[in-house]
Amino acid sequence: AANCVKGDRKAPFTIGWANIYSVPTWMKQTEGTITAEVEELKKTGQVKDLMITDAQGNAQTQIQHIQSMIDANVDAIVVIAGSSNALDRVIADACDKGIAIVNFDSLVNTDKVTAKINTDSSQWGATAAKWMVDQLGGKGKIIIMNGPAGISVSDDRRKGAQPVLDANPGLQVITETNTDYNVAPAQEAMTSLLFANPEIDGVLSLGGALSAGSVMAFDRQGREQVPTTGENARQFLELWKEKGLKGWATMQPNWLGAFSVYTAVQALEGKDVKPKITVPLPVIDDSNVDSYLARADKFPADGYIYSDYDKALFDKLLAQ
Amino acid sequence: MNPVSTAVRGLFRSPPLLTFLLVALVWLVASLTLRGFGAYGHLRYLLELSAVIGIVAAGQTLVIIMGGIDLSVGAIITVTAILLPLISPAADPSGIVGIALALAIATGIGLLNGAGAAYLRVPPIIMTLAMATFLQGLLVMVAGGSAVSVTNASVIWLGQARPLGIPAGVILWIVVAISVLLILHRTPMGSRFLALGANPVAARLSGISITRNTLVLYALSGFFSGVAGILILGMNRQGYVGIGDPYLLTSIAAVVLGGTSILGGRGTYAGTIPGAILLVTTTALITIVNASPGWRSIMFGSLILALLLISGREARR
Amino acid sequence: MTTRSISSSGLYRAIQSRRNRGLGGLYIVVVAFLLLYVWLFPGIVSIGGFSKFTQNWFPLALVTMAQALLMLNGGITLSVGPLVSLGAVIAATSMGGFAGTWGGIAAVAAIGLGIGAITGIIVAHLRLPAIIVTLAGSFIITGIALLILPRPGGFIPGWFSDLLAGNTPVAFCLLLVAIAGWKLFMATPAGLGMYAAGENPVGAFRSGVSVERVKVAAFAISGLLAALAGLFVAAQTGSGDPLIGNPFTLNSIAAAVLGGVGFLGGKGTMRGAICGSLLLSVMINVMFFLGFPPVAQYVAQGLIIVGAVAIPELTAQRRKK
Amino acid sequence: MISSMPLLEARGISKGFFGNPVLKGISISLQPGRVHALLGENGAGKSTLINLLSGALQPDGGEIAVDGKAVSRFNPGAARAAGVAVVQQELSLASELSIAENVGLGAYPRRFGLVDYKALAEQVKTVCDMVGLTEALDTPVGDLSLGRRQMVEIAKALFLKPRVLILDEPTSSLSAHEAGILSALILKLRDQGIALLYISHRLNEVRALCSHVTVLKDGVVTADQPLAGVDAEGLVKLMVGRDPGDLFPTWEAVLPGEERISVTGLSAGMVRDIDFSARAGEIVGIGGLVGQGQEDFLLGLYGALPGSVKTARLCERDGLFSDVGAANAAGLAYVPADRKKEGLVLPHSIATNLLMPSLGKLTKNGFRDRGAEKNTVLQLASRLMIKGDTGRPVQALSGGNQQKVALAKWLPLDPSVLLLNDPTRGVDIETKREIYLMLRGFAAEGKLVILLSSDTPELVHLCDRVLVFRDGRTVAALQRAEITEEAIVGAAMGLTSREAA
Ligand SMILES: Nc1ncnc2c1ncn2[C@@H]1O[C@H](COP(=O)(O)OP(=O)(O)OP(=O)(O)O)[C@@H](O)[C@H]1O
Ligand SMILES: Nc1ncnc2c1ncn2[C@@H]1O[C@H](COP(=O)(O)OP(=O)(O)OP(=O)(O)O)[C@@H](O)[C@H]1O
Ligand SMILES: [Mg+2]
Ligand SMILES: [Mg+2]
Repeated sequence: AANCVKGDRKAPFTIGWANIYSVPTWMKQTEGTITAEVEELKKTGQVKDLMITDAQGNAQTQIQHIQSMIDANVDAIVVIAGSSNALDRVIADACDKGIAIVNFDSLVNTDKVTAKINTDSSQWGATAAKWMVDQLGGKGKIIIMNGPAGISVSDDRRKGAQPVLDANPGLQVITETNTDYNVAPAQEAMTSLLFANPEIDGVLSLGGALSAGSVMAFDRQGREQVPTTGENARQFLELWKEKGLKGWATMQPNWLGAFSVYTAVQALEGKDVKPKITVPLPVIDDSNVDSYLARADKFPADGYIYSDYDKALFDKLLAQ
Repeated sequence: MNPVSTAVRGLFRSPPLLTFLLVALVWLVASLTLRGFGAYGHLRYLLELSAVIGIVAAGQTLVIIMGGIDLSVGAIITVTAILLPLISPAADPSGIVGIALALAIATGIGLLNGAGAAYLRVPPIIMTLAMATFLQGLLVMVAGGSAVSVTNASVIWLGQARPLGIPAGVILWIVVAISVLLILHRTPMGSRFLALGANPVAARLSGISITRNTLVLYALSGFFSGVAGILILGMNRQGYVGIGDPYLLTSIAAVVLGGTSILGGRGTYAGTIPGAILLVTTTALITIVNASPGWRSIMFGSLILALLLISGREARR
Repeated sequence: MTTRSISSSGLYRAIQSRRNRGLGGLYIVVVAFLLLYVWLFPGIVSIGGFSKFTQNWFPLALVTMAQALLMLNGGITLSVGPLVSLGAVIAATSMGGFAGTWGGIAAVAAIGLGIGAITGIIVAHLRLPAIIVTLAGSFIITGIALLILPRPGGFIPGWFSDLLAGNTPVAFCLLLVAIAGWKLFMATPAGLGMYAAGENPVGAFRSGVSVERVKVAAFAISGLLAALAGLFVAAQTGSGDPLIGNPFTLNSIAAAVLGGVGFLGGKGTMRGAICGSLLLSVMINVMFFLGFPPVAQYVAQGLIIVGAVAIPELTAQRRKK
Repeated sequence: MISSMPLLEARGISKGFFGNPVLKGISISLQPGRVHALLGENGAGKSTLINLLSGALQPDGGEIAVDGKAVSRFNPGAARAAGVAVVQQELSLASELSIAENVGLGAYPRRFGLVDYKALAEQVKTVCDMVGLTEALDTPVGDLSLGRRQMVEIAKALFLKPRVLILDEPTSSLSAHEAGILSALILKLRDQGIALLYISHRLNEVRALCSHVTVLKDGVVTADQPLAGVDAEGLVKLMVGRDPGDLFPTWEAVLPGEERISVTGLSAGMVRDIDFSARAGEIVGIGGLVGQGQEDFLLGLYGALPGSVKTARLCERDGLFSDVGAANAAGLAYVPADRKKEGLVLPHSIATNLLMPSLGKLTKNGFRDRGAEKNTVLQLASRLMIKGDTGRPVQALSGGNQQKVALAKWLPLDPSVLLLNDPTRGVDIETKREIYLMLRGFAAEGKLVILLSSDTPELVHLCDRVLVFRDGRTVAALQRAEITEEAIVGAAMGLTSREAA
């Protein structure tokens, strides 16, 4: 049977969703896929209840929430970690109690979980950097935009890019920034960099709304757009089309949430679940960006246009 | 003592002037040493960014002068930026109605803060913190917490236009600055704020109503946060949750850097203006420097401390 | 006119019981929440349940003490959060390596005391406003934490984690020790001098209290408490994280003010502040067990915080009339 | 008199603030077993001199000597070590700490490094008994009235078992009874061989207690001589440099006018069920021991303390005022006793303070009218002889001058009812005369003045009638002919009791 799952837990199950912060749009959308999935599973009688907590960005509070979920003896806990290490002990405790733990997006360190589900952050950085090398023919000056300092995800993506940069010394990194994954601070930082650097050949943006902020900075300062990497943020994809820039994007699918719930229930029902499930990163480029934009209306203006998903996809991912 | 040295001394005893001099000095040194820093476009952009902080800090200055503090400015900015596109009626092409509605909401929130502080006797820090939490909840509910791109013509104009080469946001800031300075130093209301901040008991026994002035002040703070929210919305074309967060601490920092006492009763908006510019400039400087995030953070903190050493001495006992 | 009814030997106790004045409302609210919690989750009265609950409250209680201490002395600090992070980071990097567990503890304590004292010296002797010095300090301390540990990681010996954050109420006992330490401090001339200097620095100076030294001491102790909170967080999580402490800054201020500590110095009590932190902590658990969705959590949190201050205030006023 | 070795001396000491000299080469020497008076007008520099003698300020020139030896760095610690204790004019207490903790501050008895509360209680009890403080020792000082806090301040000085005791206007907020206790205490301490320096604007006290006087004027010593043979008028002459007139004005009782205040069953704070009425043109005195509800009575009338009445008619309005603004609008003004906490905004300028109540009146198109404001400030400053630049912060003024500002600020509103809570506290004799004249002038103009005073002679010489409070009620209502110090003190102590009118 799957990791952690023990005892006679019978359907319908109670699921705890320990969110770190529910307010950002990516989180809202992710929570949408979770509640939708739970509705589906309620219909089939597999799930009884979904308990949602919101730690308001405080890892310490998240520990408290997970402890409460253990106290309430939920059957499964689905969690995005507020810190890659901080939750290790409380999650191990939950695992020891036989609760199915499915951890996605921002991962914990401990292996005492039922499953960790994520895309490969390192590969994210590497692929983006490779694309940049190809675009610039291995030569040019680039700026790297990182997420906040001290966060594993932003660090992993950056580290993933490093070997590629090392292998291509022609690509010169002028400078790097760290900002929150938000448009306004990214735009501010990029604008200052634009004034300081008359020559910029590419922007290696490592996620979120950073790319949109960068493109807007170029646009407002009347600078010619340069090749820019990014994610499936609707705003970035729209700007990409509108400004006709050379773009590349990938996706951290919001349905990782739904998939995690699905996985938890599978594990509780006695299925064998692999402890580490890597969801492949799609590539969005000029060839398929239109197909994403065609569905843009269904997503919030500051949201992420994620790909479709269904049970078949989930089963395939579980079986891989 | 000769008049010149007296004048020079007076200048060094005036925190606002001193802070202005600091800004000028930092700009001068930076533009001589850093490529691209002194470009007109760059300075203009820095002023534009400062305008947002400056406008938020307008309300914050008044509130702090009266001995309070407003921790809900960030949340009010976000609420305004997210609600405005939703409530701008399509029938009004100018967009003025939407702006008026949004400002009314922002002012209303401020008024609620004031009512909590005045009638329920909740310390302002608690009241406004709770209000910020409350508004977060509201945002999660409204529109699923996500934004809509702005189509309101006036808002876009405000964020993008440059009449006579000066960004509209900066012009707005000038208007706000003049109004606040007038309120603070040329109307009875401003003197009442100062008196209440320095000694509420004496002020009350002199016939100055704590209740009424508290209401007015927090409403004003809400209003200015709303104005800033609209300006940010125009500059970004789109609001999102968290757009106002960076302005909470920066607004307070701008006020204190400008020489206003956090304990109330002493200070002026004339100091907050260079305080805001100084903060933005420092951030921009640190952005350009190529260093690891840890070192950048250390440099930023040290720079603020160093500037404070020059401008922020408190009077000796 | 009152007559002197207190025998001289009972003076300390009499003073202490007077200091509960005005806190009755808060006590009632906190006890109500605790009872509600027990009713919702009876498991709390077991050793394990109690241990876990108090462990989650403990770091907030410590940073609230760190904050209240300064507020009582007429200051404030915006760098408690980063100090917690730095404490955790130093613990997680030193314990596994050169210093060993005890060396790590000593390092955390020394750094907390040192940074606190330096801040205090800057504030007291250069006469700069505490709020902005500690704001600048928060950036510097965060930077140092990021340099030491650029991303979450490090190592804490398992036995140490189990000792502090296992299934025993060690954390609660440590809190009792901290409170006892505070009581002791407040029974020293320096402690009372700190209180007096907070409210009336000129008067205290004229009474022979060395106001500057007291302020530096307050900052140093406050830094120590914050860093030790970081040490505990490291033990509880088994690792260090350069950002984990950030939310503590605002929460510590909120807890202290909730507990009746004023901004102007010399007003309020440590017991009130600790109660405030307990309310903030138990509120989270109670809302969970009541099954509140996130929207309601935000809204209820706002209302509870306002209510906990407003209701006692309003009833006191009604009674006065 | 055989002069023995002085315990504490100032030798040619100078001090200025921001370049303005306040003391220019002052010398004074305090001998054991002598009560030394220090006199001077408001702002003469008395408190400044005391701050130098107690180490709270450092002199710009000259030196301080202890037992004949100059001390190089004389800070509060050194002063304490030398046995110098000061009762400050500006209270140095912490209101959240108890009486015992305040009294012992800076000199706690210790045991194992901790404050020894048992010993503290005993030692504090001794000094509290000496000054007649009967409150429980655990009472927070913030709960005490101004007068009681002053007694705590005195106890605090005694706690140090001083060799030199300096008292800066210790009686300015004390009732006659408390002042009596203090006088006896001072004489006792003198007989024990302590050197005392005594500052007061109440000259009869000075004559009763002191044997030597130093007078300050314009920063220099104008007299340093034994007091024997100098009468009160002589003292005043030493201070102001010319012959004094009568302190109290003579006046003819005028027929009181229409009724301005009439309340029945007023309860507010510690005041219970008071019936009271007063007419235009009267000065009604309020007396009694300190803290018997007099202040709450004024605050209740002023709308600053929530209260209840059976019936109330205040300046042609029914009911109590709901807030101070309404009371001001109806023509009431209030001058509080604690000018620092309740009367003034200390860090703000003299001008700002003077303008505070009338800000709303001096406007043009909604903006402040600078010209009108300037005129008003000039007028007020000259009327109350507030000297110097009105742009200075009011905290830089001497205590007496601060009091003048607290009173003067109301004049532009031209109030018809003045509620005065000890308005001459700490005011020098010249200004007192000025204020007394002004008060009688107000009455003559048809204003109603309600004068709460701890200085019984004021009540005797100024008032048309006097109410005496005890325990929140009026215990005596004395008419003009019946007002004597004995009658007031007697009623206050509960010796005689007469029905209130
Ligand atoms: N924010 C506050 N904090 C503490 N005490 C307050 C506060 N506001 C008012 N008070 C107290 O409330 C009472 C009345 O206050 P105040 O005089 O300001 O109200 P008001 O003038 O009646 O207001 P309004 O004119 O709006 O009715 C006083 O006891 C005052 O000390
Ligand atoms: N901290 C200060 N800053 C500036 N000026 C001051 C300060 N303290 C006192 N002064 C000035 O020094 C002079 C002497 O003041 P001081 O308080 O010694 O007078 P005083 O004789 O005690 O008067 P009073 O009888 O009114 O108490 C005054 O003119 C006062 O304005
Ligand atoms: Mg004086
Ligand atoms: Mg009212």
